[in-house]
Amino acid sequence: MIYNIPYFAVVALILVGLYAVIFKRNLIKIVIGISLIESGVNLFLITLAYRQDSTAPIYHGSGSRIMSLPVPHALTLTSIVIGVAVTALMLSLIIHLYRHYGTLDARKIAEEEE
Amino acid sequence: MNLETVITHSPALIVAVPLLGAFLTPFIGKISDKVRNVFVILTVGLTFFLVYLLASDVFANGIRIYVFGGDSSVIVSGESTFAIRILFEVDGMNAFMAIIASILAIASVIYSWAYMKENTGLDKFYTLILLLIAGMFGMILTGDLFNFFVFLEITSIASCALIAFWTNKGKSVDAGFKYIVISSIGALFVLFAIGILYSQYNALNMAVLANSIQYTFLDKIALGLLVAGLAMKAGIVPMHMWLPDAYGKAPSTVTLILIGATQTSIYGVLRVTFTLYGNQLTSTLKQIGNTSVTMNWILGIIIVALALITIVIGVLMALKQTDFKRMIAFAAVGEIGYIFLAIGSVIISYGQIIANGNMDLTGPAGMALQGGIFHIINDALDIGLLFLVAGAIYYSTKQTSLNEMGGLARNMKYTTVFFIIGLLAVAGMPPMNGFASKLLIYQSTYLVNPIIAIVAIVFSILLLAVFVKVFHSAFLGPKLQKFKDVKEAPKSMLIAMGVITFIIIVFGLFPNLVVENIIQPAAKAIIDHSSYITTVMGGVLP
Amino acid sequence: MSARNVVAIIFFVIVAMFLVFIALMTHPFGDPGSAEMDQYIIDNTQRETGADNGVTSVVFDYRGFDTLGEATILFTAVAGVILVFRRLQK
Amino acid sequence: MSGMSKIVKTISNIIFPFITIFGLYVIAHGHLTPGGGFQGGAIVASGCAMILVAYGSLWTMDKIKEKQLSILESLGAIGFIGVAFLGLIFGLVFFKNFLVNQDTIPIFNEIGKGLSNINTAGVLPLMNFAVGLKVIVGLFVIVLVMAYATRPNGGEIE
Repeated sequence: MIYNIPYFAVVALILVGLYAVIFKRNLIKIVIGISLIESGVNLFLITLAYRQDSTAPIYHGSGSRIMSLPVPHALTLTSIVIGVAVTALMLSLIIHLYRHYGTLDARKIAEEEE
Repeated sequence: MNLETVITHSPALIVAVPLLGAFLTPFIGKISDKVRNVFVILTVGLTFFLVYLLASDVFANGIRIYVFGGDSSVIVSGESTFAIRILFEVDGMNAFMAIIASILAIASVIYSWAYMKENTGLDKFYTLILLLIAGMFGMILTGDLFNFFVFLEITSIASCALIAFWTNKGKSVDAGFKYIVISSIGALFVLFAIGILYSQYNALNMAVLANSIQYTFLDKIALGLLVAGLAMKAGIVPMHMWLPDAYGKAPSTVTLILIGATQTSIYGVLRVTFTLYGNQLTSTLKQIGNTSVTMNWILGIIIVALALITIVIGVLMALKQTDFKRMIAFAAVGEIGYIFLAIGSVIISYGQIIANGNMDLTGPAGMALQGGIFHIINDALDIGLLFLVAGAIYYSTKQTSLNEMGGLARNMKYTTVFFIIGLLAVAGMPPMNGFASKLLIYQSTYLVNPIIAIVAIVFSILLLAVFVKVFHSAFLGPKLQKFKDVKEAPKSMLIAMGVITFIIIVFGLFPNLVVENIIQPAAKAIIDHSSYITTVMGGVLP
Repeated sequence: MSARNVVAIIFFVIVAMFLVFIALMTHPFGDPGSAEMDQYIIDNTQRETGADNGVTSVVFDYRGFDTLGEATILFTAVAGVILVFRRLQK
Repeated sequence: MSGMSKIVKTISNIIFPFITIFGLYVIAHGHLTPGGGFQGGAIVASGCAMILVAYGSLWTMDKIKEKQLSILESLGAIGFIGVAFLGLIFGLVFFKNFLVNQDTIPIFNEIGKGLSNINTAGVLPLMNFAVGLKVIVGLFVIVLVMAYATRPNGGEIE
């Protein structure tokens, strides 16, 4: 149980993000929510990599020790870059929406005609 | 370099060629617009040719594997077998989806030549189109779950930017934003599920995972997350709201490829349920008296219920739309419902197919599977053709509102013919391809529950009514004064529509030929998960 | 409270429940049950790829195709951002 | 966004080379130490973003156009996929690490033994450089375009 605390951090991050996405109307807050979910998932992946008393999977001088798993590190790296790309594109679209409608409220934008 | 070498490397090349084309487009664009357009069409044409080679080989000789950077698909060490490298595994289903994607891709780039001519930023537009095509092929061909996620994100990001192409219209930017929000949340669900599966089995390869899957509680949650995430991208009902906006506001040529991306998500659902979880899909959850509640039954019931709601909402919303493209988009929602209806009824009666170990496609479940898979390609072609017609009308008249149109048949003869064929095909009328697949779906769902089949038939007829109304108001009637100078669409657009129409008519005239040569291999491949696994594991199956 | 909110709250609660289940049932932190694939990579990264850094050997060699996709995603985002902010008139 | 005060500009000028060198070090030693193309690229791009903030987007856009940057980024991407294609030509499989474990081409062909021997790991350093170039330019161009487009009375780029 005590060893599962990192997973509860994951759950907390994802739930906070999901809350923002579902219940908030402000577009920027929705983007923040998605970034939070993403951080949660990244944290989950990186948590899976850890082994008790392990070092980073990099050979540096002395012989073999316990090393943490390298694949989740690689997956997290990929996932972080994907997150950057998604966030950049979403923010660009928000800039356009704000310029066009003068508001960041998702519901007001939905009510507008064209 | 002989043909055999090309076929061996074609799974990698099908993805790499559009990618290289996309990276080269900024350079080619410096020379001139015409050279760039020709370059893009040649790139997609080369991809089409490679898909043709690969598909004909796969249909003839069975599953093909391509391992990136290595020689063997798996490594056996001690008692465990695992796949370290990413590999592409192409079976009948993958080849079938690749055919759909390549047809849509080539039609789209030919259509773009004239349709997008008057816009700025075309270098980036073509770059993104090629990236979208590459992402679609990557999703289709890959045999690795995380790789699937990466290509899922490529398609999401590229299509989001393309949906928002006309940035002066606020609504199209809004549609792009909605799309990226929904699809990135869906993709994160998928990534989370991948993490769960990795944590238990220490594998990312689909075949290795399918071999070792135990069906623990975590696996069930992962299945739920995977199906939910992919269904979000496929546009099934609770999450369908992005689809009409995105389809309706994007340029028609983008919509055509978006349909392909949506179908690819549907393929993902099929692959996950039948291959990844195929071993244990019929496992019993709970025993109540004599009847046992099985996993596939619950999953199937949920999917069928959602599919029925999707059909109803799609068709009813299509009835009240006044915007041409938006109306077709709702019809597309309905059509996706038909595909999921077939998939759901296959999952319900999955036990019949795998009974006695022989892959029986003649029973109701087999028919539903064939109908569903056949409907995937028919939906792509029919809805795609209607969107191209809508795009042609928009190009000539700058109108999308149905109230403003009228009498277009006199000026746009070919377009009218294409529209008639498209509407008959979508509504599932006898001489067209839509009839062949919908008939299979009706027959099979009737055996599951007659009411489902009746609802499906009624709403299909309603769909016909919708489009007949459109046909009447937009194409027939007196020539309007404001449309007196309207010309027929340019040649490149007519060619693209003609290609799709030709395929629709061929499929409609010879449905048996298509079913025997393309659909049945795909259907067999998707339910035959054991040979999918054995091919990767090199025959070391326990 | 609108019907939409009720549905949203139900959805939220269900997801929360499943997430807590996941947190409770995943293997204990620091003790991955099976790690044959990763152990193979750790043992063979120097011999097969020549790299001391196991993560880089996974990123660029064993799962190099993922990295191509990742680089493509960044390329796509750049193209998308430039497309969105382009000048609309010729 | 116009530039900031003279103090900020001077400090940025002084720090920028150090950030760049550190980023390039991280890229070059990607196969030996923690880091690699993405991480080092992000470091260099953050240095470029600092210059952008200090001098303002107008000044930066005047010095370097996003079109040139876009071409540079394509070059990085082509370099990466080009190495993968070279694997197809020399190693008979896409993404084959064809430089390691051979003696004909003496570049990066040795096997790592720990203790930072940079001449190891085959195509990995080449891919690190290609990705590094791509990430530097890619992240910088995103920041540049967004900053330029959100300036008070601006809107579009060319």
